[in-house]
Amino acid sequence: MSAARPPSTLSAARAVLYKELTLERRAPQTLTAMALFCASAFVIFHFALGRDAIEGALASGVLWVTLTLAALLGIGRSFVADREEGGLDGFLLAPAPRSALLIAKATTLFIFLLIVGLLAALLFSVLLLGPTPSASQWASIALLIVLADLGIALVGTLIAGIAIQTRARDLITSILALPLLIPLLIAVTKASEPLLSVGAGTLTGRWLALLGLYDLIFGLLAYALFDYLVED
Amino acid sequence: MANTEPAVVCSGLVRRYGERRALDGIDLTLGEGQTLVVFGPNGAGKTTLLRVLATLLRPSDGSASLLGSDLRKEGWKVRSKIGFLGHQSLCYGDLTARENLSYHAKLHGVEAPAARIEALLDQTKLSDRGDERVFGYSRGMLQRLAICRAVLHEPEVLLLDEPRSNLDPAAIEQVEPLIGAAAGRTRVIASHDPAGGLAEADLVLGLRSGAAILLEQAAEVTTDQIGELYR
Amino acid sequence: MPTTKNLYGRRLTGYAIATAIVLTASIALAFFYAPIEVDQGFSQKIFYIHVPLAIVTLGGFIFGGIFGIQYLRSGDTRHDLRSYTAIHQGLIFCIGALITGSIWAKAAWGQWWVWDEPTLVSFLIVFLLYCTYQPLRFSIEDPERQARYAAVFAVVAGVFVPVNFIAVRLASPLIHPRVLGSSGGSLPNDMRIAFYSALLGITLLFITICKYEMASKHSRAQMAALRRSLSEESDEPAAIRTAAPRIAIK
Amino acid sequence: MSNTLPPNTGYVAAAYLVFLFILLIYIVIMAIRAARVERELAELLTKADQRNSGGTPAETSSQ
Repeated sequence: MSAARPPSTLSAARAVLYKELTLERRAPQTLTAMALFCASAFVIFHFALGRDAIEGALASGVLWVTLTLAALLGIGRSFVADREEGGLDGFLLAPAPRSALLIAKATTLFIFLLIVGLLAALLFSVLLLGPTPSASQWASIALLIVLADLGIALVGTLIAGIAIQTRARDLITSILALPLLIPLLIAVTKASEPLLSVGAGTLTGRWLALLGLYDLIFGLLAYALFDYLVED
Repeated sequence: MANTEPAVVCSGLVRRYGERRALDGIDLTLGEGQTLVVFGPNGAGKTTLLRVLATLLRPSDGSASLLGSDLRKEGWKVRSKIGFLGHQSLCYGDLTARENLSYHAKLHGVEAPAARIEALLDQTKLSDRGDERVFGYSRGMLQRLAICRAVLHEPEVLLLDEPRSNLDPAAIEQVEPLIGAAAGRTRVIASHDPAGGLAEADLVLGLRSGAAILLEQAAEVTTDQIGELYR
Repeated sequence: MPTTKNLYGRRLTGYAIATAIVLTASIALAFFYAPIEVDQGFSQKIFYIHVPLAIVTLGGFIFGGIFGIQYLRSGDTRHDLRSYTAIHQGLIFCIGALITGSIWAKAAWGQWWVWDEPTLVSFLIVFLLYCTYQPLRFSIEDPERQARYAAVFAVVAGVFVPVNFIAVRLASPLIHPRVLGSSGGSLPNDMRIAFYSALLGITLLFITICKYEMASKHSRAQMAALRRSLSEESDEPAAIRTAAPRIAIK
Repeated sequence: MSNTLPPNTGYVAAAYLVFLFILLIYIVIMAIRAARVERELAELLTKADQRNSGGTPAETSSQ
């Protein structure tokens, strides 16, 4: 009777991703807020630190603290549109695999974080960064942003899935996300430190390995546990 | 069509919210193609019953099955055969009606979605405004769109929570072929309208505080009996 | 019907007695049997309380995660109660480990907090994460959902613990001579005996307290059920917001 | 052991005191619980008595 066949994980995920990106294009709130937050944070750091130019560990810390806090904004918004008119129920009613939602949401967050991360890194190099990174250093920074944003997107989606059903959504998001992201931040700040210093600093393998390990472990965890968060 | 297998079976169905029992031991059997109308005051458990049948809530105790599949264990098997219409439209305000329907069509894997969507929008007189964002819609338009969404994938079972709320008489007529008895679908309808609800029912269920206090063939029930439920 | 077989306090007395004996003996061993350590002197005695507290804390968190998995697989609320109790008590032991660790840092290095002691720093991070367990539970009203989300948290956090240790260890310069190797493998024999008995004592204490907690929660729930059955009026208790698992009395 | 205390005794004592203190807090918690259990049981016993004696709440409720 019905001319319908349940969609594959990939096609369902693509449908959700397309919907997410359309929504953000129509009402670009999340990306704008994240980018503005980064810019304001850099200005605040300029005055709070009393420095015109920073480098090394300090620069790495300022950049990544800013990006992490901006990521919290994105994580907090992740499921908001789905709450408003029951969009989450709409997904759950469909015969689509639940993991499609995780994949689509994490990809959306990943894309947002990449855009904001690259914009913020450029802005940071103009506003605050003392030394000028070489082309290969820029490539390394971009690689770090990709690896770190992947981890933040996976953990962030898991946390957003937990927080959406709680009363104090914003509070839960922040207090859960920050400690969970500490290992990732240790790795990425240590790895970017030489890249933001004077001289030809390069990437260290062990930090990349740690970032990769973090992404892998929390990716698998999110995949294994996400069903329990959306099913009822 | 002489299929005698029941479409909906609940036995001892319980759904708890914490200690509170929103559904307290519901037993019922509904044959294929029949219509069950659920009456009861607000908070009696109508919406909870529909959400359990729609696989959105898991039964806490007892069992519920739809088209032969136990909802607790194999709810995923029947999802493509359920059309659910709740209080919310399940549509995104920043998408147009067409985009919303095409999103749900993709999630349901509907074949030839564009033609199906156009047909539904025509039927509900939404075609002209189908490219407008949904947040500008009136409640009635939103309800028509939600009905389109619910029947988009030609479900075999319809779960309708007050489907005609916010609709004017003309609109009720438009959606009749989609959610009315004529389509031949098994239906579970939550209603506040004793006369109208009774008219389309084969079976009547009366709920109060989660318990079934009335379960009869519609022919045996009078509107007064239903009015009694709300006292 | 509750049977004596399913009581949470089963063998509680035995554990309590064993804890009293072993813990007293181990503290006596630490002070009167184990020799004064050469490098650190008398302050090394803190080792016999700090390290077992730390190890038992981690054990509690990991068991919290394991019970979390079991809850997710079975939906049996007994596992939720176990997971909750293990994490809750683990958090209290964690506070003990942090404070004793801080005192030890002061005694050994003259500062209340040292950032280049990776184990201590890891503990602080783990502590911060597990501190969110209670607020998370509290912010979810439906008990079934609360249990499910708490179990997801328990599993994620349980996996987080080792990842975090690796990350912090990699980031530390490792300049301190580590007499305090947590394995105890490099210890002289007499110190090792004192250490292992202390570890056993603290483990027994942890189990005793967990069993006591569960028995106490269960008896409260039984009491509430009794009250309901005696006061015929309504069997519907008022909705209470709480972080603790609710125990159904059949 | 000699008559003079070894150095750092205070810190060792403090560490063990922290442990003792946490245990003592537990005793406080247990005390509160025991008191509550006793009170609730007394209340329930009164109720059970009322029931068994055919329900004369006015006489027994003041207990």
